[in-house]
Amino acid sequence: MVTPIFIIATGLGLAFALGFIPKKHINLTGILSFLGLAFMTFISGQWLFSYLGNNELSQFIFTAGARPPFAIALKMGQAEAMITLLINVVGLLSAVFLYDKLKQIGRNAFIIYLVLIMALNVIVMTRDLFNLFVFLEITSIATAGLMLLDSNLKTLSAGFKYLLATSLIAGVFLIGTIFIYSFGGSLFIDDLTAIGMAPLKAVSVAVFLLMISIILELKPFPANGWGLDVYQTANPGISSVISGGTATAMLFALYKIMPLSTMQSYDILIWVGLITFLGSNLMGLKQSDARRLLGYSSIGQIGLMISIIGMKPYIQFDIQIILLAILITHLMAKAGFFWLTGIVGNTDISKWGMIRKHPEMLFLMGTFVFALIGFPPFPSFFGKWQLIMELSSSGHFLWIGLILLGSLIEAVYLFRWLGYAIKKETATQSSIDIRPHKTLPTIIFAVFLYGVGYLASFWFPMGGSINWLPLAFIAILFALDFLPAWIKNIISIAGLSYYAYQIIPEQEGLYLIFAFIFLIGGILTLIPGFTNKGKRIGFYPVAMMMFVGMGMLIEAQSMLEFFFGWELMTAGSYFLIIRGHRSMPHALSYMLFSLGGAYLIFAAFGIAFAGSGNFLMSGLSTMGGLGGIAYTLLAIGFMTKTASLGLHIWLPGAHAEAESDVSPMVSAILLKAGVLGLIITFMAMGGPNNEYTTLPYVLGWLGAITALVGNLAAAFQEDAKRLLAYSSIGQLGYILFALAMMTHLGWLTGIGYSLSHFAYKAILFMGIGAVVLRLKTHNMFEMGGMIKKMPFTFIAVLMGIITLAGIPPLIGFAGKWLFYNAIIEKGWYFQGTIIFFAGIIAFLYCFRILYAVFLGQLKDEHRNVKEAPIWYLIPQYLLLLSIMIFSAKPEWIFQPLGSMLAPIFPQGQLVWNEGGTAFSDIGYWNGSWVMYIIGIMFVMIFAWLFIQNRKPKKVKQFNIVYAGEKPERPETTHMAYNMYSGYNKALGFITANGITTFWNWISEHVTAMGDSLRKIYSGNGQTYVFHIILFVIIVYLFSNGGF
Amino acid sequence: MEIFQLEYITLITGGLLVLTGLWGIISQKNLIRMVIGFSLFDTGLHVIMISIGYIRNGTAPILDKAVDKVNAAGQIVDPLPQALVLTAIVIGLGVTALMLAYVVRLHKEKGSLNITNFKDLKW
Amino acid sequence: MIKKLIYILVLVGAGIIMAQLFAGFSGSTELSETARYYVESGPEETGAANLVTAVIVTYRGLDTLGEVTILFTVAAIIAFFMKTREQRDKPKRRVSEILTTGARILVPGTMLFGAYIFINGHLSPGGGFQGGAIIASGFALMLLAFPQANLSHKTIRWVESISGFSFVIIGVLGIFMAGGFLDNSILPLGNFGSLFSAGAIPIIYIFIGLKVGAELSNVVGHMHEKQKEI
Amino acid sequence: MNMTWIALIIGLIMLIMAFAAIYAKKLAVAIIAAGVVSLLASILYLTLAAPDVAMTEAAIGSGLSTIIFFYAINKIRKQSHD
Repeated sequence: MVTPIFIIATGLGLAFALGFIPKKHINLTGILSFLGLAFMTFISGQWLFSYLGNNELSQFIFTAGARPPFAIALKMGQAEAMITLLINVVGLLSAVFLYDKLKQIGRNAFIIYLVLIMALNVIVMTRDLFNLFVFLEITSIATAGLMLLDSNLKTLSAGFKYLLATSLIAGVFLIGTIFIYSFGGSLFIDDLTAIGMAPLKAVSVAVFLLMISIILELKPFPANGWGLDVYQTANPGISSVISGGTATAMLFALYKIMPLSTMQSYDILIWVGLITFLGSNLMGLKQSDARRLLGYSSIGQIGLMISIIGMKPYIQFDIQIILLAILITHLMAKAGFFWLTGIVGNTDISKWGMIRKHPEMLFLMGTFVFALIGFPPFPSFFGKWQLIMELSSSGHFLWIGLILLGSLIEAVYLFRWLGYAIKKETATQSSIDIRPHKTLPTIIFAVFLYGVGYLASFWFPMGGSINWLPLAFIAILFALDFLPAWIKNIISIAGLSYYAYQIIPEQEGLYLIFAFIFLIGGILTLIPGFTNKGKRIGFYPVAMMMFVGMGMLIEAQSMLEFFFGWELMTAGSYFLIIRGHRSMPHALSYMLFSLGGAYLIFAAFGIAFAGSGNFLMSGLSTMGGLGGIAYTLLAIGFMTKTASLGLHIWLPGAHAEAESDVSPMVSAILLKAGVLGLIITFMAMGGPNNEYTTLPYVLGWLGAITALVGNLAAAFQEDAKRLLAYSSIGQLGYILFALAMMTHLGWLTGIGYSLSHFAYKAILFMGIGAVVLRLKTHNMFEMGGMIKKMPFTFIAVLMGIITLAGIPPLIGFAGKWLFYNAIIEKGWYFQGTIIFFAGIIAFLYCFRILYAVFLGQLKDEHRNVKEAPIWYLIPQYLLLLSIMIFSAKPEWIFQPLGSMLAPIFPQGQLVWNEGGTAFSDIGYWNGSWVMYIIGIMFVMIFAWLFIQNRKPKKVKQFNIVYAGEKPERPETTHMAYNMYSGYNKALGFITANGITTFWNWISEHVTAMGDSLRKIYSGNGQTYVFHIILFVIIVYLFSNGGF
Repeated sequence: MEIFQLEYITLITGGLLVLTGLWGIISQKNLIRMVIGFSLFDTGLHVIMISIGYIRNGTAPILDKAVDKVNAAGQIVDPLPQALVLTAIVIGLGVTALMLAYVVRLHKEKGSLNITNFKDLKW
Repeated sequence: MIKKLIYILVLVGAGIIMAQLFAGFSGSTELSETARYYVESGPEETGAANLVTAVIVTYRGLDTLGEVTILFTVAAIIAFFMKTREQRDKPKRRVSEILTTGARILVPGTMLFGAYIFINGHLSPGGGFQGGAIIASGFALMLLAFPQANLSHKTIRWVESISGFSFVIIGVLGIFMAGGFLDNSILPLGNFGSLFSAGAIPIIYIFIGLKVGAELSNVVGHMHEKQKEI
Repeated sequence: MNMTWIALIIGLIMLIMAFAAIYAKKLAVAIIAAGVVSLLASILYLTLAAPDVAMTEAAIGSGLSTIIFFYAINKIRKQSHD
């Protein structure tokens, strides 16, 4: 084993020795520096390896042949080995990234760089307070030097502010150190903790000064203006070292000195950390400079980690592991992100659209964004999971709330940025620097993130049970993205089929239904993808991500797996949605609502863990005293996915603007994940007669109103896909309402609706999607007469509409019949009236879409339109077939469903006789007979109409009868334009965008708050120094409750 | 406890120097004066440190004829803070020199020594 | 004005915190455990009569190494600023005869004095830093007297590198030949109180002296040369 | 007792000099005042039985540091003339 002293000896010896090499041999200098950094990395690596293998005890390394406290001692334990390894890896890779820059500046640059990395290692290893001070100073001086790699006014003034601030902070540390020595007689940290200093006021002040100065080095909000300037102006390679290396070392130093202090000081850390996390992210909202934004994000994340250190006394789980998971993610993602800003070369985030030309760079960026937010499969996901669970068990819900809120705010700006990169048009010429030494480090960290994520799952309870196979499949799909679309489509369908084959047979009960919707539905909706020519870069991996995520919801035994799947699904669907034309804002709002919802679910899981003490899904039914809150959180969380009123504003845009074959995926299938969640929630609440009666009652009303408003809004749309999207809101309102009744019939209806909505919404979106594909417009007034051009599509859509509207004989009618039975049985008459009214309105839009798209006159420019591609028709007709079968034989579906529900709701079941007639308490109904009778009636009426109208009068294209009214704009001549203006006048106020306005108001005010907060960063270095002093005093006052 | 002792006097002097230095840093607009403030702050710190290591009526921690090895422990002052201050002084010089170099360069870029003129980075 | 008042209030706050710290300090009358160890075992372990030297060079050698590194880094950074230096021809500044003559006599003397101080660092007050600083002052004096003096960066750099590198190597030798990194007993401790004693301390101090001298001269030199920059 | 009085007087002068260093009209005066503070500090160190530190402070704090300050303001003066 190489003793860790050689990290210092190598770093310094080499730095000194580089002076021997003549200037012209700069490459030799560079190579030697790399070798040195690599050797340092190797030393920490081998120590880590030895600890992992043998569980050895931490080793102290004595210098000068004397034992501490008389001589300086270093410590190399498992934690130290890990942290130094991380620092050295960042150092090494950043050196690769900076290679051309360092070379250009020359030998001195390499020297200073080596010194910096060496000093960070010592900060981690040393156990001596004064030694810590010396190396803090080295760090700040070396950093101030490396600021000058790009020498201009900005870096100069940032470097000066940095130097001034850190020197002052080091001074504070020094005062603390010398007084500690005075009181404790030693500078050796372990000694000081062991002997325990006298509980004097002065002692606590001295410890406070030590602690606060390390906190200040970590740039707490708001005393961090100097730090932000450095992040913004330093060369990205240096910023990544500061964010990844320096911050890591300082965090470790904080962790190291905390045992000196009292319990009270831990609370200081928590609050300073949380305020930094929130404040920093808030200020990021309005930021448009990429690097400064990353600076805000960095400071925020570090704040979070500070607070986690402070939470140590409240957490039973090993805090080091939680910290490590979050730290590794932050370090790699942030370093990688900073490098990426160096690669892209434009620091205005709205100009990042240029990155699109290099999908692999986009992939890296996506990886970093998702890792920073804490999505699976990255380590921070597991870290945050465990953290929230632990905090919940100890009852610290306020902290949970703040952490989740901060994460959500961070998500706002990171996803906005990602959205710009994926979608925003930019006029700026691409100036992306993809030389290998720039991209290689970035790629390495992105890959590491996935790898460490896999490893990290085993550090946490239940993490090991995650099924990684599907994720490996997604990874392979990413790797195969260069293949043509049809090959990938086959692979995807095959993979999904295999997955379905694996899980579906194992399911029973309601899970089986949803497994079927998610996976078989996934396969069906993938089929239209065969129409795509070319490569369709990035589509298949993310589509698979969504389906796999949903599969995991089904598979999940533990809440961790469920949440893992939920987040995976959210990530995948986000990427699917943002692919659409003009989808940028909708995808963002989708993501934010989803994340907000996910965090509510997360918090509820925390409560469940606190109540039940285990991670299993069954824990949801033993919530403890906070059940009411937890179930409400769960319900709201899941309703963000089902787009209930108030939480629906993301849906119309997201579904309508998505690609033709994506809309059915996100509408027919994805929404059902929310329904599954609601079902799980209601089941956990304990079946029909549970103690939480208010929640279902409120949800019932909400469902009814959602149905009304959704349907009404659908009727007023000009955009065909938007119409369907609003109709989804309405339909999901029915489902919510039905489930909320908490009766057998209600659930039968709700689940039946889920199935039928899956089928007909898939048909409708595929049908209308095919029309949109052919006509290249969404506007119904630009369509018409498609019945002639696309008859097969028309038939499918017609059937879909009939099912939707609940017109006999198709299964939709069965749904209606059940529905009214259930309502009457439950006695929710007012709500029932609303539902009934909503049902009538549904006819309006059903007619509108059918009429405007397929009937009426064919437009001139559409003469050459062809029938929908066969790949669109196949799944539609498959679904249609199933609708037909179940319409004819509803008992085939409702009977087994009923028996599935029987254990939960034993009362009020339907009774089926031999002939397939269902009896409820109120009436009876036979699906087959309805089918026959309606069939006969249809044939008769059709025949009669056919005979009557053998000679219909053809109307010329522009022969419009407008009674003297002159059309102002061309589209007003179309019958379908503003079709229900009369109704709109009467009822439009219901659909007025009050809710959108409300959310806009919130976002505006939060942003404005962040904007006014950041005004404290006046740019004046002197003010920043003043902030530092003030910060010390204020924190002191708070921690002491006065002087 | 009597306040009128050598180490108290120097300790308080050091403390006041630290505050004076801080005052200089936050109240003076001139960059050079800010650096002067910093160096006062530093000097104050060093005075504090040495005061802490002082043992009443002690002699310098050097063993010679007057102070022999055997009785040294009762006679000399604490060598450790002195060693620390030696290090700290040199570090302080390094930082001061670096700050001055920065100031010179900043002045070259903008032709001004007023810190309020260097507000290019904000928010 | 209000701003000034706030500043004063904040400083008063800082003062109160500091006063609370001071209040806990009750003038020490005896050595701490650590210091006692230095006094009792220092002479035996290191052989240095000057305990401050013993602490600096041996027990807290890592700090000293760090400190030397700081100066080294600062010198390197200040050299950064010099990147834009171009011409060296400037109109001669008139330097008085007295100054040049004085310098001719003083400079070598100062340098020697500096060297004397760091060589005797383990015996008497003073050592590498003080000696180095004195050498650098001599150097500054020389620059004052002979502004055109073409100081050889190369020489300085070599001195800097060799002494720094040797420092590290001696430290590493300590791992193999004695009790640990920077242990001075790799050489015989010698006769307590004599010039050739205290193991590697005099050697290390010489290197420190040379290094500090070179680094400070480098800083001074760079700051000086910058005058010629524009 | 003697030493204490000396220290008190030196301390007072140091503080006055420190204020002079901050408020002196001319930068050069300010720098010299700061140098004097250092020099006085080194005397304090001597009274506190710290000859090593005193030497260092004299050589570095009041010596080299002042020289560097002067170089810096010289340089700045040159810059403003151009």
